[in-house]
Amino acid sequence: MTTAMGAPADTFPKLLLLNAVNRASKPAVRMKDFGIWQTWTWAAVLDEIRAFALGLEALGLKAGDKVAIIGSNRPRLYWTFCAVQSLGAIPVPVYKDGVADEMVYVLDHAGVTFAVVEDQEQADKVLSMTDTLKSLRHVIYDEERGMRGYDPAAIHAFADLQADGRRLLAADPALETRWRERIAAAGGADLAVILYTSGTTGKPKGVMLSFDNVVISAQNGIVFDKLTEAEEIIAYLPLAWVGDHIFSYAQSYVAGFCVSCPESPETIVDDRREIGPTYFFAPPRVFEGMLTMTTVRMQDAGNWKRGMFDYFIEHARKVGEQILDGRPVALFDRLKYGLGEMLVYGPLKNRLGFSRLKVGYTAGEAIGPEIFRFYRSLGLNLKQLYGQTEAGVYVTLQPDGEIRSDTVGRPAPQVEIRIAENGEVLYRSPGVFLGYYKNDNATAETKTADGWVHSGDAGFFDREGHLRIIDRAKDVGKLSDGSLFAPKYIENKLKFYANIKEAVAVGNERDFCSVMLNIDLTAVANWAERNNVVYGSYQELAGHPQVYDMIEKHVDQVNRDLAAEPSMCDSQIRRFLILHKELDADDGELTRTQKVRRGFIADRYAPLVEALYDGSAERFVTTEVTFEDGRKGAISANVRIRDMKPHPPVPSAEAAE
Amino acid sequence: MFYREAGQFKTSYQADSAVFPILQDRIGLAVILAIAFGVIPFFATEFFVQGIMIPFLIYALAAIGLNILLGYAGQLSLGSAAFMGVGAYTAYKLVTYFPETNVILLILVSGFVPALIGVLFGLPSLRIKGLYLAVATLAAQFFLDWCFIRIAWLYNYNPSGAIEMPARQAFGLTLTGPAADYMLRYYAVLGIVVLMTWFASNLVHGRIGRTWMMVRDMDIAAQLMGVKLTNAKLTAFAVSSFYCGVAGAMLVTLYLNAAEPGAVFTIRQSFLVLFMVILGGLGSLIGSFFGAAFILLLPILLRTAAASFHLPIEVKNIENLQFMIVGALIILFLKFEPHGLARLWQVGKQKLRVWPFPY
Amino acid sequence: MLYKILIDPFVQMGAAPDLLVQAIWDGFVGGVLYALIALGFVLIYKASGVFNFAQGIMVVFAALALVGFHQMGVPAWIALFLALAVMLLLAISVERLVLRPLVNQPDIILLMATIGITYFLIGFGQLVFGGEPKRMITSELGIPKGAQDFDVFGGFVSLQNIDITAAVMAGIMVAALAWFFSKTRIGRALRAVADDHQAALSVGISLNQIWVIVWFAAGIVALATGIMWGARSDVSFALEIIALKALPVLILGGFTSIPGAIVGGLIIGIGEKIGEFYWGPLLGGGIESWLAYMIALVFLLFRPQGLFGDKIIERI
Amino acid sequence: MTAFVESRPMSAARPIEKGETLLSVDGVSLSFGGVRALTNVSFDIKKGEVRAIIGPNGAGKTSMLNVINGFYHPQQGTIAYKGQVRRRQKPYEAASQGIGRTFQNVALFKGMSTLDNIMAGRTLKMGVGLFWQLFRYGPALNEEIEHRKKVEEIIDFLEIQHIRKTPVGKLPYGLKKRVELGRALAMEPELLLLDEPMAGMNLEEKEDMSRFILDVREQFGTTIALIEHDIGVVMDLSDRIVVLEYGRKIADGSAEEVQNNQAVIDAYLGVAH
Repeated sequence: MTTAMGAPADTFPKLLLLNAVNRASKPAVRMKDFGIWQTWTWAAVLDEIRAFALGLEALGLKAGDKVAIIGSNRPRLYWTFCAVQSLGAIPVPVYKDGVADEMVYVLDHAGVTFAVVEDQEQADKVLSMTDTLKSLRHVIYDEERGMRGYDPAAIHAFADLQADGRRLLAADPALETRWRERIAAAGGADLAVILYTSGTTGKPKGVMLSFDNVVISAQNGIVFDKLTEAEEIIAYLPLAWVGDHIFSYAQSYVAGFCVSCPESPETIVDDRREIGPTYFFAPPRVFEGMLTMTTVRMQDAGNWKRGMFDYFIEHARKVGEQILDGRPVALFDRLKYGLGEMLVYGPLKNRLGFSRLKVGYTAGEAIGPEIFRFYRSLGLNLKQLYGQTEAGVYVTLQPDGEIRSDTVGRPAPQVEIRIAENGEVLYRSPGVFLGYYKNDNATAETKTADGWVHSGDAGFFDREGHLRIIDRAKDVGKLSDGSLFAPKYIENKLKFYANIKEAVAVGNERDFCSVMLNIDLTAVANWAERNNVVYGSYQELAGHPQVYDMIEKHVDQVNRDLAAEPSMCDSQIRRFLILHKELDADDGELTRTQKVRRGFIADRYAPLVEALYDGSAERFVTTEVTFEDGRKGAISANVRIRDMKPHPPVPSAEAAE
Repeated sequence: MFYREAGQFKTSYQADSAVFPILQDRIGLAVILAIAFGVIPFFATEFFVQGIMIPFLIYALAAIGLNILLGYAGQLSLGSAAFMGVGAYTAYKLVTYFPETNVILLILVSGFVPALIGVLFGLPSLRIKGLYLAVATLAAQFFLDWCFIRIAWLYNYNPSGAIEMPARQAFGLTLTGPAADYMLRYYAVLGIVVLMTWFASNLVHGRIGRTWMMVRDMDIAAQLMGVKLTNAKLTAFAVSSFYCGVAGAMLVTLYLNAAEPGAVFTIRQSFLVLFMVILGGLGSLIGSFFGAAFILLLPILLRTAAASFHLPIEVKNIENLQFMIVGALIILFLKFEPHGLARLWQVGKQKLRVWPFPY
Repeated sequence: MLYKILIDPFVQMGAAPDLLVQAIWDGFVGGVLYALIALGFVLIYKASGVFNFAQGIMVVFAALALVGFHQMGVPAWIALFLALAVMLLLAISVERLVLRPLVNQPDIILLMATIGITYFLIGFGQLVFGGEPKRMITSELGIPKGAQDFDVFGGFVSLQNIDITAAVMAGIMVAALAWFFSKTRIGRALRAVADDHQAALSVGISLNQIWVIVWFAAGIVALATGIMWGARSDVSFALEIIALKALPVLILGGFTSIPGAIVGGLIIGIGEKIGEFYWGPLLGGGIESWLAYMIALVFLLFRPQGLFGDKIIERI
Repeated sequence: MTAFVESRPMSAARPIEKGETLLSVDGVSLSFGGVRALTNVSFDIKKGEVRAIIGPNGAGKTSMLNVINGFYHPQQGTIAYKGQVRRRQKPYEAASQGIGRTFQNVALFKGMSTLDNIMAGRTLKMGVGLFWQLFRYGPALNEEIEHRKKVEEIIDFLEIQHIRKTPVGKLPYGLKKRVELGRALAMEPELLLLDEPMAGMNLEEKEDMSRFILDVREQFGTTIALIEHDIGVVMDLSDRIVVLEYGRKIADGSAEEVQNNQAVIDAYLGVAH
């Protein structure tokens, strides 16, 4: 990885220049627009980025300036990263569907001077914050629709800026030389990007990553999974998330593969199928969603077809993973699996868009083991990784052939890991961040002087040297009798059921464990239709006695599983309730990456938690909700609580299905 | 089930608007063509080629012709056989006058006369629609059929009133006349039908086909989009009659060798083609093939069934049964699947595409 | 040549008026039969909006049934009733199996369905009664034979008794239908159906019943037509082609008008006889097979709604 | 940063500059076999405006559009389009002069996909002949692709990408209306006639459609004449409003003027005549 001049390509602008030479006519980015996959080669991308960078410069963007990037996955927003970096300025991607308060905090904290936004909606959002954001000087938008009539002095079309850049370049060819010189002058140690973590508690923190952090991490991932420039990936995760930054931006530049951007949020599933990614990254939620969709759709299938589906899926469950891992499998089973591949697995993978998948990753939180195994049994090389923004993603990775659903793998290349005495995982690597932006206290709390980072997660290495993450270090607790209480473990078991969308377990320092559940509207509505359950609203469905009966069976099954594990036997669920509203990021109940904020929820639903432990059979509660447009309202409901009977401990380790 | 579309993405409009955008469909088509050109000639019996494949292809072309008019442009015609007849007699006259010319060329050229006459009888369609037009096309049927009997020039004053195909050549090979080799004929028919089906497919997928469908679906709106109904309908009549005409020309030159007066291009024949279109599928080219195959195979199947189950059915009653079955099927299809066998094919294909999910 | 076309035929007409009258009479009788087929058609079209292509084949089928029952040894009059029963059965089956499932479909679909019925009946009729031509049981039904000769313009014109009977029966049938439509409750309901389906329901008759009734009525007309026609020639499926002549009659008369059907039938019948007689030889004869359609075609271009039809106003 | 405060998007109701007269209807009367549909109606449509025609059921609104379209020919009166008085014009001629149209009861080509329906709107602008069409090659293919691009812009504009290849028969009503608007837009009309574009829509769909109509004018500079029953929508959208009742014009003017007109109030409250 060196430029023509022989210097290492340690920044993205340098990688761009390199790719524009070495892969000039290879596709770099695609977007489905106007009905077809519009494609830009690396040479074309260089031209676009250079024009935009020069336009930005003409508008007054200086080295060290912070540039907010707000919007969905579009080529121009990805180009903005590189254009901004080529000028020595720092891109700050922001979650686009964040509520205004959150966004204004980040933009203000980062002190952005420019904002590059997707469309009118985002532009309006930014414009509504101008009273607070004193440093903001210019807004640049990609989609021109509806943008007439805005002040042209402060608001610019992306294409217009590029046109400016091109005109300037035509007038003064030396501009390019100077631009290239500036790129050459930057180095790997420079600040590359600030990614704000959504944070389960407190205000978002700006993680400063250097070019080295990102480029070396990306390179390690590429080598680890033998990725090439021929990979196809689809970019659909938030730009502000480190995962997307590494997979859709950094690794594309380093490996030279093409990134495809979907046409619109409604068409992602179709677009993914069309592209057929070879390398795919998704949080467990996405895989859960696909499995739920599959289950729900198969319930509409005719009897024989569903029977065939279930039969072969059952067979895959038995031998699929062995075959994937190259372990010995009886010839007959192998043949049967081949038949299943023809009849079920192949078509299913095709529908999901995974026919060409070489390697897929899930990370962000633990995936339900059943879900994980389901995909792997189909022959998909799905793996887990454990990562953090502060680590430039990779902390551990699962090497091929050593895939377990309950571990996150071995330390990634160049990563050192140690377990603190309280069980917390600490790591040190070239990807480790520079520090939190304008927050030295937090930096000092997280990162030691010799470069070790506190992950905040509790875990241990098993006998094979794989890291197991139990939970957030501070979330692992104990029941009042002293036995272990790992809420996330229980929640994940519950969430395996398609009908259960979210679960929040409580029980720390209490006598027993209880859970609050969210039903999955798609799955349960479907179930309701088949069972002639009439309901008028989500709330009514959630409180329906028949729904409770159905969920009770799931909970009971989880208890049976827990009973089979000696350390978990005592934390069987004794009581549960179904929440009257969906947990929502807009209400602060979920993070932007859709993780439950357990502490917040416990406070917010304190009356319900109290009811779970005072023996009440039901409790009337009123909850404030935030609508999409920011207005607030309240909903109230009478929430019922069910008692469960714990199962006796099972001596055998074999958990029932 | 066999479809693996993941990863088949289009980066140009040309690819996106292709007639067969899915790779597996293109493979399927290639396989069918390979069988038609490469396998059937080497493994099929003379009866199969001469008695089934040749008439099947010819009638499929006629059905495509009527389908263009009825299925795409929405104009009902009960006179397809007459236009086939015009094509047949044109071909006969042409081979008489130009004995040395390539007979395949003459067959193709024969389509122009029916096209012209089709336009003539299509003129009423400018003022009348639907049911009324059906009656107008009957006028064509009876008038033209009468011409074939009464105008002696058409059958070269042959005292029997019949036309008998002389031996004619194309590329140095004898294709017509009783002595012609059936395999050569098969290739000639297959070549013409494949070529013309390809043309038809291009037409219906392009501007002209769209104009036809606009007239079919909502002629008022079509006018307000700037469609001249006159042009659209008359083009449909012309193209449709051209196709029927070429089919008719092939029928006498490459299949029957001869035509008795008033016996071939009758109203029954028109109905036969109409049924092929209805059962095969209105507005579908592949449906025209299905329809032709079905209508032609039905009597053979019935006979085989009667023979293999030793049913005491007389030959003439097999024909009667065939009438009844076709009649009943027409009604059943109109009720349950107005788009015919082609629709069943489409649904089946769609089922395979979304497999394992239900359609 | 122009002379031959434009003048000579009229000279002939003037020279032999008796032949002209004979031709008109022959055309008139043929026209009556066309009119009867068209009448059955109009009945169905008025009440159910179905363009019944099968009306012609119903004529053949009815006649075949009659002759067929007689051949099985059933006395003529009982065979007549049995044939009527067959037509009733047909009406019920058509309503059940064709009309009801296809309700609210476009006209053209219903037309194609009746072509389906046509084919079914051809197959079924031949299967049951045999395909060979049969003699109508004219005398058994008491239809007079022989002919009446009249002196006209110095020549003589021969009127077959059968033809006279046919004309009279046609007259009776039209009168009966007129009476049925205007005086009976069901008849009034049928007329209401043509205008407004809701109105018909309020009379207390279901649409399905009405369909059965009109198809049966059309079946009766078909039987009568079949007897008459069969008496003039043989009963065979060749009639099917001739029955299609009812279509140009309808174009002339309009699809919904009973008087239109009669007048249209007579015009076509007389027109094609005279055309064949005087102009046919110029063209080599046999122009009867298409002349009616050509007349209708020309007519369509100038008055698409027919002589008695309502003007079609296209609403957007 | 003061600049930002002033730079809000322009409000929908802001009147645009009055242009020259695009179409003028002068003393038009129309009857069907004695039934009067329109009686001596006169009004004009100016370039760039949104002109509404309102009135109770049977007031002759759709007949008025059909007259403008060339579908009906008035017995009396004249219609001048772009200053030219026209005589017995055919509908396709109106189309070729730049008059587009949607219908009260969606008149889409139901056997075709969304894409093909909108492509149908490009018919007038396409013309490669039969020869190249047979081969679907060369000019025919280039033409198809060139127009596909235009059509895709409209699909993008109307945000109907997800139904691009869906047969229109399967679409919900609101989307059908949107496709029909797209088909009319594909003609790149100068004058767009919309016959009840929001009939049968829910509030959200109406808002979307209103936004599209205003965007059409803003983006393409199209003059729009529309018939609509929802008075609220009409008042918000239109620059000027013609009110018809029993085929006669009873009022003409801005939303405010019309709202305060006694004859209009009577007509809408159903005062007996």
